[in-house]
Amino acid sequence: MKRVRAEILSTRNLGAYQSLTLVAPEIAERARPGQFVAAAMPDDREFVLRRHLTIHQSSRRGGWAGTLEFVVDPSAGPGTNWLSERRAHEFLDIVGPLGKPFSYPKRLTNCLLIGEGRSVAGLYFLAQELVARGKRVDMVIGGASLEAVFKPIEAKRLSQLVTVMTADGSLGERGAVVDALPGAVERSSAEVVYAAGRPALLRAVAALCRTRKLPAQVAVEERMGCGYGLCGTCAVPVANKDGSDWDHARACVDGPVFNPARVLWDRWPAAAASAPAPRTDPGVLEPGVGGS
Amino acid sequence: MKRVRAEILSTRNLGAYQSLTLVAPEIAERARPGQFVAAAMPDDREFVLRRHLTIHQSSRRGGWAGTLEFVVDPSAGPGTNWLSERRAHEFLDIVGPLGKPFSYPKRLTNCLLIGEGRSVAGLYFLAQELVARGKRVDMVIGGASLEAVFKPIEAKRLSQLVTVMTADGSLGERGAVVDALPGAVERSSAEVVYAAGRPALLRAVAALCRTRKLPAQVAVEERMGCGYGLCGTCAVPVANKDGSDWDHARACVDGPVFNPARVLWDRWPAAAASAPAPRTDPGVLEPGVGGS
Amino acid sequence: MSQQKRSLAVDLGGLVLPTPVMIASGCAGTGRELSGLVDLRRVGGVVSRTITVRPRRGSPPPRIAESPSGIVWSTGLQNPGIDAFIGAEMPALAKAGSPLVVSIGGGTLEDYVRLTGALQGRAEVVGIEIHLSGPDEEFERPVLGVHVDRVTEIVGAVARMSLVPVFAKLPGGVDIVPLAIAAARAGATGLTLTGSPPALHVDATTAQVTLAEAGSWLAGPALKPLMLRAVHEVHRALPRMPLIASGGIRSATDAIEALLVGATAVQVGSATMIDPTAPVSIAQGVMKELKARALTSPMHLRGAAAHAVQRGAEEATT
Amino acid sequence: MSQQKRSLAVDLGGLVLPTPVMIASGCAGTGRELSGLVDLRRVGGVVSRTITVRPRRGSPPPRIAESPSGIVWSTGLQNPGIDAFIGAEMPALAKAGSPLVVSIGGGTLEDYVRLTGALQGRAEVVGIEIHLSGPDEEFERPVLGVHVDRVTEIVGAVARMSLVPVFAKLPGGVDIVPLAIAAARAGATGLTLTGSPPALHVDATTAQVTLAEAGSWLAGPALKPLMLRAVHEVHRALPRMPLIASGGIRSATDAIEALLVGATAVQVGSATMIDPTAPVSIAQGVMKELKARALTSPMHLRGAAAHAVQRGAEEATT
Ligand SMILES: Cc1cc2nc3c(=O)[nH]c(=O)nc-3n(C[C@H](O)[C@H](O)[C@H](O)COP(=O)(O)OP(=O)(O)OC[C@H]3O[C@@H](n4cnc5c(N)ncnc54)[C@H](O)[C@@H]3O)c2cc1C
Ligand SMILES: Cc1cc2nc3c(=O)[nH]c(=O)nc-3n(C[C@H](O)[C@H](O)[C@H](O)COP(=O)(O)OP(=O)(O)OC[C@H]3O[C@@H](n4cnc5c(N)ncnc54)[C@H](O)[C@@H]3O)c2cc1C
Ligand SMILES: Cc1cc2nc3c(=O)[nH]c(=O)nc-3n(C[C@H](O)[C@H](O)[C@H](O)COP(=O)(O)O)c2cc1C
Ligand SMILES: Cc1cc2nc3c(=O)[nH]c(=O)nc-3n(C[C@H](O)[C@H](O)[C@H](O)COP(=O)(O)O)c2cc1C
Ligand code: FES
Ligand code: FES
Repeated sequence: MKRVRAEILSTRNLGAYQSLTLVAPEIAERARPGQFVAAAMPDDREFVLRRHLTIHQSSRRGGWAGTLEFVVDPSAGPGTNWLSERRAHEFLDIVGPLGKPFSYPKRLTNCLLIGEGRSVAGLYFLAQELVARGKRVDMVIGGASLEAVFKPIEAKRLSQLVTVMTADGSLGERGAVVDALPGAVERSSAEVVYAAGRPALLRAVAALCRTRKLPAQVAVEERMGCGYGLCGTCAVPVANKDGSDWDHARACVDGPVFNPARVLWDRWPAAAASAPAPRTDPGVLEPGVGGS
Repeated sequence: MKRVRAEILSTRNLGAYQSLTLVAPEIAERARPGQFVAAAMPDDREFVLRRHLTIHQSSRRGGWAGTLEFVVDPSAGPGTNWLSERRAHEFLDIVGPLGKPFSYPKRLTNCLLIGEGRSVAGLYFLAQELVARGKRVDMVIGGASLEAVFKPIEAKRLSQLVTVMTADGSLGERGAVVDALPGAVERSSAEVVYAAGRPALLRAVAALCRTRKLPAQVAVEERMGCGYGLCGTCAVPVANKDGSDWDHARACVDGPVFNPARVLWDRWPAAAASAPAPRTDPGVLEPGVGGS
Repeated sequence: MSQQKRSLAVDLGGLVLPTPVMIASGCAGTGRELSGLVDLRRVGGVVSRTITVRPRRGSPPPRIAESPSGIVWSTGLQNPGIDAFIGAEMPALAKAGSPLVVSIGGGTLEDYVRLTGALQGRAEVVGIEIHLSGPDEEFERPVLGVHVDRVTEIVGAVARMSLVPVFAKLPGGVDIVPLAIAAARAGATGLTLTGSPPALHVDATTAQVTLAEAGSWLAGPALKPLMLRAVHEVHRALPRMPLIASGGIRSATDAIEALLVGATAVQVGSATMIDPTAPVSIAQGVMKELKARALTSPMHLRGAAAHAVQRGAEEATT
Repeated sequence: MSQQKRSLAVDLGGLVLPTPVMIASGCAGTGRELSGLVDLRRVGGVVSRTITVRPRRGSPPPRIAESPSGIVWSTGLQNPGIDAFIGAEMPALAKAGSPLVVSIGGGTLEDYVRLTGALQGRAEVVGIEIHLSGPDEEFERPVLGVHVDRVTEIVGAVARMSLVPVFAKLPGGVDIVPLAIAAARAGATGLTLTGSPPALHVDATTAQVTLAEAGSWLAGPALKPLMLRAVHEVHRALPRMPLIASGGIRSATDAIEALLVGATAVQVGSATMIDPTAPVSIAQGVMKELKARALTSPMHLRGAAAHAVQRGAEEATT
């Protein structure tokens, strides 16, 4: 793990997202799929924590050697919005690579990669490494609409079978990624499953893999205070090896990649809860004592 | 007083200072010398109050009609620094014109204008209006060094006699503005004195004018929470008309222009105190109980 | 529900305000200033600066400095005293068009009694807010309202005398629930939560405490999470008590957060200083939110916050 | 004076630290993490996370959210319990190269007694910090350390048993001077001022209290003016008591401000999370300041803040 002042080499708009490529050889050389970096926010802002960003690309060789790419959703909040407004030749204070990466299957061949929205970005890095190791990669990706599906062409390039799901049907099939899982597992004759995204999706993946007895790895994005193990805020409830007990693991150093069979999804409120209720639903709000 | 979203027409570097010209006809039409505007800071910053800026120029007629100019010292702090980085075609949220302006002498003719650093900016607006009314203007201006003397050429253009003082002697005479006051009053046969700057300078002007029985007006820059009379934080100790009692006036609505003869300088700590002691002087600090 | 008319009006224990967004004490000028800056008929209510029995010149300048997302202020409660206030400032404030709550402050029980008496029967005054953060001159304690005994005594006296609703503004930066319970028992109509907590601004370069130290207080966005906790805890302890949230509110979202944890109305202080139209735009934002949620009153939001996670820490393992 | 060697070392009632800049409890990891990020030999001291008798799994996620210039956190004091801590985490923390202070927390007097006992004679531990912000299981009060009786009892017991200096970390968001006096009388070597005050984070969109409500606390720059006031007041009340400032310190200027109002050392929490080298760069900044002021020790800055304006508000006019 290194802390560097990294120059932005280039930025790109990709549908609903913005990608930033940095010159950061110290990090790029070590980065592996599933890992992330932590970017400092500028002085004088009222939001102070670093923002955590999954590594989308990291190049050790070739024309892009020593560069690192990540993708932000500018609409998420002030931090990602600030990052999305950075331009080439500006500098970022970056710590990385952070966290435990995905591991590659030794014997098994057929890999199914599942992700939603911008969380897919890290899976492409993984896909590339898997392909380089002679594995077969299939993918299920998706988003709210065409714009929110991250680089579908790249998914096609890297994998054999790609299933694209959009909530509004503007690309691929209409529906959520989770709806496509059983069919995709079937079609791809998956032997190993990788996933990244919201806890609810990861939980669905975990359930599917348990039923089908498929080994799986999921990358979580639990909120982090630091990213390097200092603060204990990035809790994920995880069983110990023999399943006799459990504790909160730290997503930043014990993860972000976990074996979903060991995650206690029922003890993770964000995974247990359904998606936030639509804002127009008055049922979310019970009238208080002052209510009529 | 109006609140407007004003476009920046142009910006200019002037020695140690930065000037911004805005398109703000609603404010420019009413603005008079001595008045100021209050500029909102951007969202998401940890400094939240508006910044107060003396009007340097305001044009009702001609090619610049409807524009307003102010000058900032980028080194003062985060707010003025942010303002100094603004560029043409950006917008500022501005309230103005604020405060009571300088009044012009009816009968008397010889005006002496005294200021330091960027505080001189407001005096040039005054000088211009005085000259337009057929008055004679002399000036004493100064700063730490050549760079910090605001527009000395403009001072020459607007006035008959100009005394320039710099702490390092890099322009005009070596010394502080306050040192030049007695001589300047003599030479200019001043009948009315105007001043702007730090309380310590204004206090010296007040003392001189009391001795010489000269009418005077001083523009103060006491720290402000709002700028339009809501919060009562911009206190200046002022005697009532017959001198029988005193109270804290609000610099933003009762000032910023005051009759120095009515200001209770001894009750104004910043005016009473000498300049902050040099940082290398260990005498400032009494060893605490833990000291050796 | 859709038949019912949607309205921003809120009922604070009998005091009905046109919107739940008021201007906080000390941030509303003396009556004339706001009129040019905001349409006061669209402001829920205005709280006067804190008025004392005798005139106070307040603290010497400077009186304001900044801290991260905060304002440190020390006016020393400058005010013309109750008589001059009633003679000039109060009529001007009332005429401006927004319901007027008068903030009263003192150092002795007698002060509060005299102030309440002086305001009795003044039609312009719709409510009294009791400032309790000043020094206690009788008990010689630095802050009067930090002690249950004094809160009980003073709030009780004012509540018994007053013909209009009485709101106790409890000090910030203290263990608040016991004080809230004391004020409620003593007869307060509602509570303003909270006053500015005690703060200090230091200038490292000159090695000086910048503002009057015994009277420096924190205001501004920095306070929001502290205010939310105070409102939440007091609402849980006193679910029927009307609460007015004060501290760090500058947007409709902030106001809604306060309502969700139990406030009936909110006060906007430093945000009004920065943007005098804030109390109106915040109310508009609340209205938009009511529409989006198909609710007809801000009071339907009150205390509706669900709890994402179970209360408190997990049981320890054994 | 110029003959004397300039040194950053400070003496906290017998505990000498190489620099006045420590890492605050809960922000220093478990021993191994910091080594790769900062040279711990240049850090004044490290306070462990708060350790309890039994292991605690802490609060469910999420545990962190942001507020204006602040962090709202709720780890629920997750820790492996004192035995596992002494077995693995403590040796790793001590080996990292910075003086180790262990933070202990509990809900009963017995908890604190057992924790102090377990640490007795451990050469790696240079001091004990007493966390007092948890719920009181014996008296069934939400926060143990808000009450003078309990501060006296618990600090007294730990101080009597401990062979190393004992620092009471007093809760934030409370009237602090009475508690500070109680802790001093009970035998604390020094005080850490203050713990994170109770806070709440609410998500208006989902109408949810985001973090575990009973255990959410505020940290970060927003706290600085509150911390400065607490240090200042306690230093005035107890001028000889060594004070460690905690809350909102992220720069050398912040640290110097704390020293000027009476701190002997400072702790850096959230700023370490954001920039692990902060404790070193802050110490370097303090050294630069000592040079600029021709002082030889940070302790010469202690309590040296002059007062720009007279104390408190002006007398009222009559
Ligand atoms: C390991 C990891 C990898 C990540 N990778 C990426 C990435 O590649 N690109 C990207 O845009 N974002 C990524 N995130 C999420 C990103 O760090 C957060 O969205 C970011 O902190 C939001 O910052 P903000 O200031 O834009 O919005 P905020 O205002 O801080 O947050 C906006 C909303 O997002 C939610 N949120 C806050 N933090 C997180 C979080 N850590 N994870 C999920 N939701 C959160 C909050 O509920 C809030 O309502 C990652 C997070 C983690 C932990
Ligand atoms: C009526 C009026 C007119 C002004 N006109 C101008 C102007 O034309 N150009 C300009 O650059 N500045 C002007 N100022 C001062 C300017 O508003 C402050 O310097 C500004 O608030 C500093 O903001 P900052 O964020 O840059 O620095 P801050 O960090 O806020 O302040 C920097 C330092 O300046 C001091 N300071 C803060 N506020 C004031 C103040 N109001 N007056 C004097 N010192 C202060 C503080 O002690 C602090 O140490 C004026 C102030 C007033 C009240
Ligand atoms: C300049 C200023 C003056 C204030 N004067 C008073 C006052 O006279 N009486 C009072 O009870 N509160 C006073 N307050 C506190 C506010 O009423 C409010 O409680 C506090 O500012 C927190 O709210 P905010 O974050 O919206 O500003 C004052 C605040 C400021 C900033
Ligand atoms: C994530 C996190 C965990 C913390 N854990 C503890 C803890 O276990 N014990 C404790 O006494 N304080 C704990 N604190 C409080 C800090 O020690 C410190 O007092 C507080 O963060 C304020 O300082 P800061 O503004 O420098 O962060 C924690 C703070 C944070 C942000
Ligand atoms: S984010 Fe701080 S320990 Fe994981
Ligand atoms: S600055 Fe607010 S009243 Fe003058």
